[in-house]
Amino acid sequence: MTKAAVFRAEGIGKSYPGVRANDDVSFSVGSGRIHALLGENGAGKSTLVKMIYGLVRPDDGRMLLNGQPHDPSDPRAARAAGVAMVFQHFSLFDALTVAENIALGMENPPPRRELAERIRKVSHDFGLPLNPARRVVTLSAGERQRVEIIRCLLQDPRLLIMDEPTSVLTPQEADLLFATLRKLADQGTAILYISHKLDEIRTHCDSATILRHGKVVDSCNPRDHSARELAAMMVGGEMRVIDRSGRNAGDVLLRLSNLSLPAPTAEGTALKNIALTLHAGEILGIGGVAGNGQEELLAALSGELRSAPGTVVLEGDDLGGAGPETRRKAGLLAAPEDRLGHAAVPDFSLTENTLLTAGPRKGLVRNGLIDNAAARRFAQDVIREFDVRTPGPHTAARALSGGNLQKFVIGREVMQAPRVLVVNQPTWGVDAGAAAAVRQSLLDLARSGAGVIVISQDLDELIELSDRFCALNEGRLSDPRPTEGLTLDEIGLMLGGAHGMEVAQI
Amino acid sequence: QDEPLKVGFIYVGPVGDGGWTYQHDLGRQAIEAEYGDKVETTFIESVPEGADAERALTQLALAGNKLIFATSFGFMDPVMNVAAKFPDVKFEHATGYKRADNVATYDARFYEGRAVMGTIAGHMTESNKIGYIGSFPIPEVIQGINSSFIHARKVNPDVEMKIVWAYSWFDPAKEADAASALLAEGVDVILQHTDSTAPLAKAQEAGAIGFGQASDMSNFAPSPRVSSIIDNWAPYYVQRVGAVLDGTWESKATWAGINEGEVEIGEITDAVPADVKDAALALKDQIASGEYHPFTGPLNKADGSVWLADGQTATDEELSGMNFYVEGIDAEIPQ
Amino acid sequence: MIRLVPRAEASAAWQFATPLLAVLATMLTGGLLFAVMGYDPVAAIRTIFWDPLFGMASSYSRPQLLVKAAPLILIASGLAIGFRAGIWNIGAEGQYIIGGITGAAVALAAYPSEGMWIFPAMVIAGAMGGWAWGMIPALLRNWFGASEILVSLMLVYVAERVAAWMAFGPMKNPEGFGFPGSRNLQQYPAAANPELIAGTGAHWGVVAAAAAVLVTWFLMSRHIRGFHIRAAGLAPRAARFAGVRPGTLVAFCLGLSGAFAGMAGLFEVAGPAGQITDSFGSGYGFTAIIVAFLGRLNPVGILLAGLLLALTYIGGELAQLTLQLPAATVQVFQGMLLFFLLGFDLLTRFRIARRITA
Amino acid sequence: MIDPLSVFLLLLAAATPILFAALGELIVERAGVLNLGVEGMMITGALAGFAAAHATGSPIIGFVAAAIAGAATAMIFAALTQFLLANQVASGLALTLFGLGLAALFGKPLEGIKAPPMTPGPFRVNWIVWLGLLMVPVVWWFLNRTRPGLILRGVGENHDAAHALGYSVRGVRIAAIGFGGAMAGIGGAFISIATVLQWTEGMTAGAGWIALAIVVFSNWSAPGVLAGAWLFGGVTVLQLRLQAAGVDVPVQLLSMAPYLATIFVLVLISARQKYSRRAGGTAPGSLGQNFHALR
Ligand SMILES: Nc1ncnc2c1ncn2[C@@H]1O[C@H](COP(=O)(O)OP(=O)(O)OP(=O)(O)O)[C@@H](O)[C@H]1O
Ligand SMILES: Nc1ncnc2c1ncn2[C@@H]1O[C@H](COP(=O)(O)OP(=O)(O)OP(=O)(O)O)[C@@H](O)[C@H]1O
Ligand SMILES: [Mg+2]
Ligand SMILES: [Mg+2]
Repeated sequence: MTKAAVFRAEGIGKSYPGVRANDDVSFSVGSGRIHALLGENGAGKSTLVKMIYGLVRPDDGRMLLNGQPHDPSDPRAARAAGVAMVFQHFSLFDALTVAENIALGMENPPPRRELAERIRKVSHDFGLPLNPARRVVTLSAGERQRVEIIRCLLQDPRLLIMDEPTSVLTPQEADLLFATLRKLADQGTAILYISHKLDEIRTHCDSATILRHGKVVDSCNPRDHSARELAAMMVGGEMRVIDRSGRNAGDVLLRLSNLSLPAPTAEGTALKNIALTLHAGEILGIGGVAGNGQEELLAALSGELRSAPGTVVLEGDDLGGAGPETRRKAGLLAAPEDRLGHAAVPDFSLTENTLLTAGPRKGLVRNGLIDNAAARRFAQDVIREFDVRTPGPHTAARALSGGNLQKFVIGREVMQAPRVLVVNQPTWGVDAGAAAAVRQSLLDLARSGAGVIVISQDLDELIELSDRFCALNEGRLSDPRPTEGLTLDEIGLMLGGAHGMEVAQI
Repeated sequence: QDEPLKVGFIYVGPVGDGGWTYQHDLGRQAIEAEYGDKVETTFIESVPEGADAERALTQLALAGNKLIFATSFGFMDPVMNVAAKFPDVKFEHATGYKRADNVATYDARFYEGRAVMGTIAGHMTESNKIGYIGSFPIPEVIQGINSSFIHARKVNPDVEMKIVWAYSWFDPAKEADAASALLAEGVDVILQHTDSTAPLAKAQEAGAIGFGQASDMSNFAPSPRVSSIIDNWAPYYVQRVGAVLDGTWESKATWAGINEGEVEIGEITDAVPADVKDAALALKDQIASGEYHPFTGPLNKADGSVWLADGQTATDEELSGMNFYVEGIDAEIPQ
Repeated sequence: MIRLVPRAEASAAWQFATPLLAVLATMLTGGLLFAVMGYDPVAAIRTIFWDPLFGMASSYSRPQLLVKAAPLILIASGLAIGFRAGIWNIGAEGQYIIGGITGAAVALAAYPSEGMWIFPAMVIAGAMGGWAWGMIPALLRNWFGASEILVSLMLVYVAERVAAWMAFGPMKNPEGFGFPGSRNLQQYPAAANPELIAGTGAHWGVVAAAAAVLVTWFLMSRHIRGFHIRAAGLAPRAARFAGVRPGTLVAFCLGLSGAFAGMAGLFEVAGPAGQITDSFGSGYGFTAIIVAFLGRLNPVGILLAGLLLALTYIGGELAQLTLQLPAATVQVFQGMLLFFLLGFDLLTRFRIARRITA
Repeated sequence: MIDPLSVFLLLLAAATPILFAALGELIVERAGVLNLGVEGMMITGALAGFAAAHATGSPIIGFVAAAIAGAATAMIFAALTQFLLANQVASGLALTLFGLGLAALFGKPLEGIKAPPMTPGPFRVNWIVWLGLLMVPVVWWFLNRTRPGLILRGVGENHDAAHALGYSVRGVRIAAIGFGGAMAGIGGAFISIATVLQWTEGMTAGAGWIALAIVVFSNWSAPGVLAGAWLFGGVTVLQLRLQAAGVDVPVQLLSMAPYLATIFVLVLISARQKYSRRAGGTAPGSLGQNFHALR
């Protein structure tokens, strides 16, 4: 079981103004092992791996790679030493081709033709086919992930770091990824793996180090623990149990019929003949591989994209041609997946961010005039009710951690008492504690008689929350099925035909 | 010893434009050279026409200048406005037509010099095509085109004139392009009523000739610059300052030419054959002595109608509003 | 080692301090430059910054500050709104020219009738002219995705040619002896925009500039539309999510800034400038871009920046007059002022900190 | 009646100053920086180039000096935007103002002097014109076929990602800004040394702004820049050529033609992109945004 440690951290510390992001962190990763880093949002995981990759210099401690001192001055030095990394947020260049993106991530890329050849070969060998000449903008999230991974693989890394790589992947894509990682590990590479998906870690990782507030609080073999136990280690206390009780399906609230829209952008997906009904007190889950029309469906519901009259009807109100404001007034609210830049303006304060959606329903805007005091009060209410950890409503949205901003965004919509709330990826990149809170708030909203549509790629989440389930595939929505009794395999079948899936089998 | 007489100037361009404003500034320097301590001159350069001109004029007046030269047509209304507010300050406005008790106007008969240029051009052209780069279609420029054409035709009946409007007084790149266009059309002599040396530079490349404009542009002598038409404001300025000093200044319209030295013909270089040079100088002398008027009939307008009968000369009124080409110029004045 | 640490919120104290610092630094370096060029630096600085306000002829130059600043402030107020939304109208100069032309056209068509309606109609026509010229890049962007930066800039050159065409052709003063240029509207009482109170410099354009500052301040800080504009500039998708239609916003911003610029042109042609000439555009539209940035795209800042720039213009003229400083020094000076302001601006957004070391 | 070859030879020269400046700005913008100070850098180059050519009698040295002066002016912009993180639009405008003023001041002693002669190149077309044409494939090759070019595009496309991969965003951008300044300087010097043969204040007369427009027009590609410069130069030359030929044309309208043509073609290109749904090919992703890395 014990193989030689490829990487070892000893007493690593790093301070940011006002934050001790890492404090006396020590751990090691052995050759051929997949080692998990666990921790809440802001626990210091990303900071730690950035130090290994040379993006950030540690304040204290030392690192060893293959027994040699490891103190990279920049990522190129780290790459030269055999470290490769896939970032939490994609670090890809949209307008460049796959080959160019990969070339940028390598120290000494071969000439163009040879590089393209190697990309084809390696991607084929690992079952991750890629066309080197495609521009990255045209790729789906899963394909982008492949670009990042191939970029690492081509360098034969000794240590491969993956910071939340699966948050945008389908289960099948995630499985594919783990198969790839396992292959790599078998070739002797050490892998450092960060994820908030505890089940995934339990099934695939060999060991884990748990961080809390920048300190190592525990280490374990995740296979020996339940997800609940792992979560408890992370937060240092018991996890809240999700309460699904007390909901009854009532009258039809929202009816979509014949909703068709052309793709809004060159990379977008057209919506084709979408039809569904949503009842009061019901949560409808919509699954599917990213890039199959999720964003477009949310936009068509929020009013960012307008459709023909009669396609969107809320409690008898025809909202098809209405814009976001009218829809909000009528009670149809939405929370898009991209927190920074879509659901919130990064440089605005939280107070200002309430004005983005809550103006009409909360009386923050009257006759076009902004009531700043009311907006601040509402922001404070959201912060308090949803346990948003922030100095106060004057803080800029970008200064919040992902999980806290997500709680704020969901809270802002939920506290407007919508008739129908549509959310996309409500717990993307959010730690277990915050995710539980967000899910509970959606259940509570439904219990109060509202309808909720949850669009997600996290099937566990959909099964946990929704009463009925349907799949979105290339802009088409399947017929809904009651979630009760539905198995993961059956869901996989519903999602079947999603692009890339067939070739994805190894 | 009295306080020196303060004399102010406002210029439309920078004194370093090497053309229009540069020549006015030479005139200012001539005043200082002539009167020494008795005068004190100041100038404000690059003053846009309109409101800024009015302010610059007012500030000159407030600063105690008793004689102010405004050296661009566009300063006309500002001069009239400011002059009304400062009755004891005397104003001189170049190229305009509005006067008051304390506002005089002055201009130069550039068309006299153009007649000499036209004569040289008519002789020198081998392709019988002369190019003319115009700035804006205003009477002053049209006078120049007509005058040079008439005199080129006179010595060479086969001459044609090609006209290009640059719509700028000073845009070297544009002027260069205009010159190139003319050269490509087969022109081998270029006259210009724009201020940069770019047309001369282009002429040099193509082995054509041209003339200095506003200033001597003697850098390009002996060829392509074979002569030049020079605005020399010094005599007028010196005289008008003198008039203020001895109390004889009065408002009037002055339109001076070769005779008064206001329009100078720059040295005619050896690139021009001696007989041509003599012919040109003879014409110059005839104009200077008043023996000959460059616009003497018989002359028809381009539309064929009679303008001046045989022996009749154009009046100043006709000239200052000139808006037609003479017969033989095959073009339209843009409107 | 020194490094920069971003501030959570822009520092209010530094926002006031940096412009002062910038002016001081400009004075210092400018003084140095003057000394090198052989001028008395103290006299030069005093002439540029002090004399227009408090010097001998200041009773004349102080009102002139308003005359010079008004069009800058009016145009910059409109531009700043678009800039906040990420819509780059750099063709205000063209909108200014066209506004002047359309406004003057009303007056020239009405000439010589006297009527109370003439001046208001001119204001409307000027605003509409600028609006229409601004709508060209807006529509081309909305319909075809053409860059408004390029289109609005190209339209400046087109507008300049239109002005020349008007001055030489359709609008030429029939009593002007064939010389280019329209009638002088100052001499046509029904159309003139004279000083409202003698000796103050305040004409209707100054009033409009003041109103523009108030209106834009209100719009940007109190009205939801201003909120949407700011949101669109910072995060376009979020703005769309909030209900902003990008095309409408583009049309609104370009139209509004065009209308402001057009009005500025009208007030200028009916007042200080007096007539349409081939050189009617005098660079206000471009300088206003600088004013907008110097004022941090903030209405009150723009008011101060417009006055400051007017001061350097008028002080620069004075310095030419009294010290024979070349006109180009004013340009150098304004450039330096902007450099320093931009440089010091760093302090409002970042803190200087010593590197934390173990 | 008007022979196309002659128009073409004319437009070659007419397009050269804007071609140089626009190729330089292309590199700057591909690195994600918007420098509106092209006019300021051109005029500095025009003056410095002229001064050096006059002092040494060698136009070649003049062009080298112009490149250095243009790059040096650009460094002010680089310092402001890359170190002091100042707004790029405003910094560029300030640079234009400053450059025009400074050149006018320092140019005073050089007024009225003639530049040394240049020996013409092949087809009696100036060597610099040929150099400009050569720079088009060079810039294209650099951007699309070399690793530094790839890094530069990466930096312009997504500076956060480039930083995360260990590339020096600031270093790349400063180098690009310097190159842009040098090219603008050469473009300006072409006007003073090769076209007008004299120094005069304000002699670039707006060429820098046209160059900026052409970069947008080119859709950020080197061949596009050439097309834009030729189109602009071509329409300018053609309208003058039509006038010279005495063709009865509405001159007023024709003088607007280069600008209207630029707008027209831009609209065509934009519309094709918008409606053909072809992905990519628009402005660099990080254009105009400043980058500040935290360590
Ligand atoms: N550049 C920075 N400047 C200041 N503080 C920072 C910086 N980067 C991270 N931090 C802070 O350091 C702490 C650790 O952040 P880090 O990104 O490592 O967390 P994480 O465990 O990766 O969280 P998540 O699960 O949300 O990705 C947080 O409090 C964060 O706000
Ligand atoms: N270093 C490289 N490795 C692999 N492929 C490359 C590399 N550089 C370019 N390619 C790809 O080769 C193909 C041709 O590239 P090319 O440079 O011609 O693109 P382009 O878009 O036409 O360039 P431009 O925008 O300058 O016109 C493209 O698919 C490009 O992405
Ligand atoms: Mg992280
Ligand atoms: Mg390409």
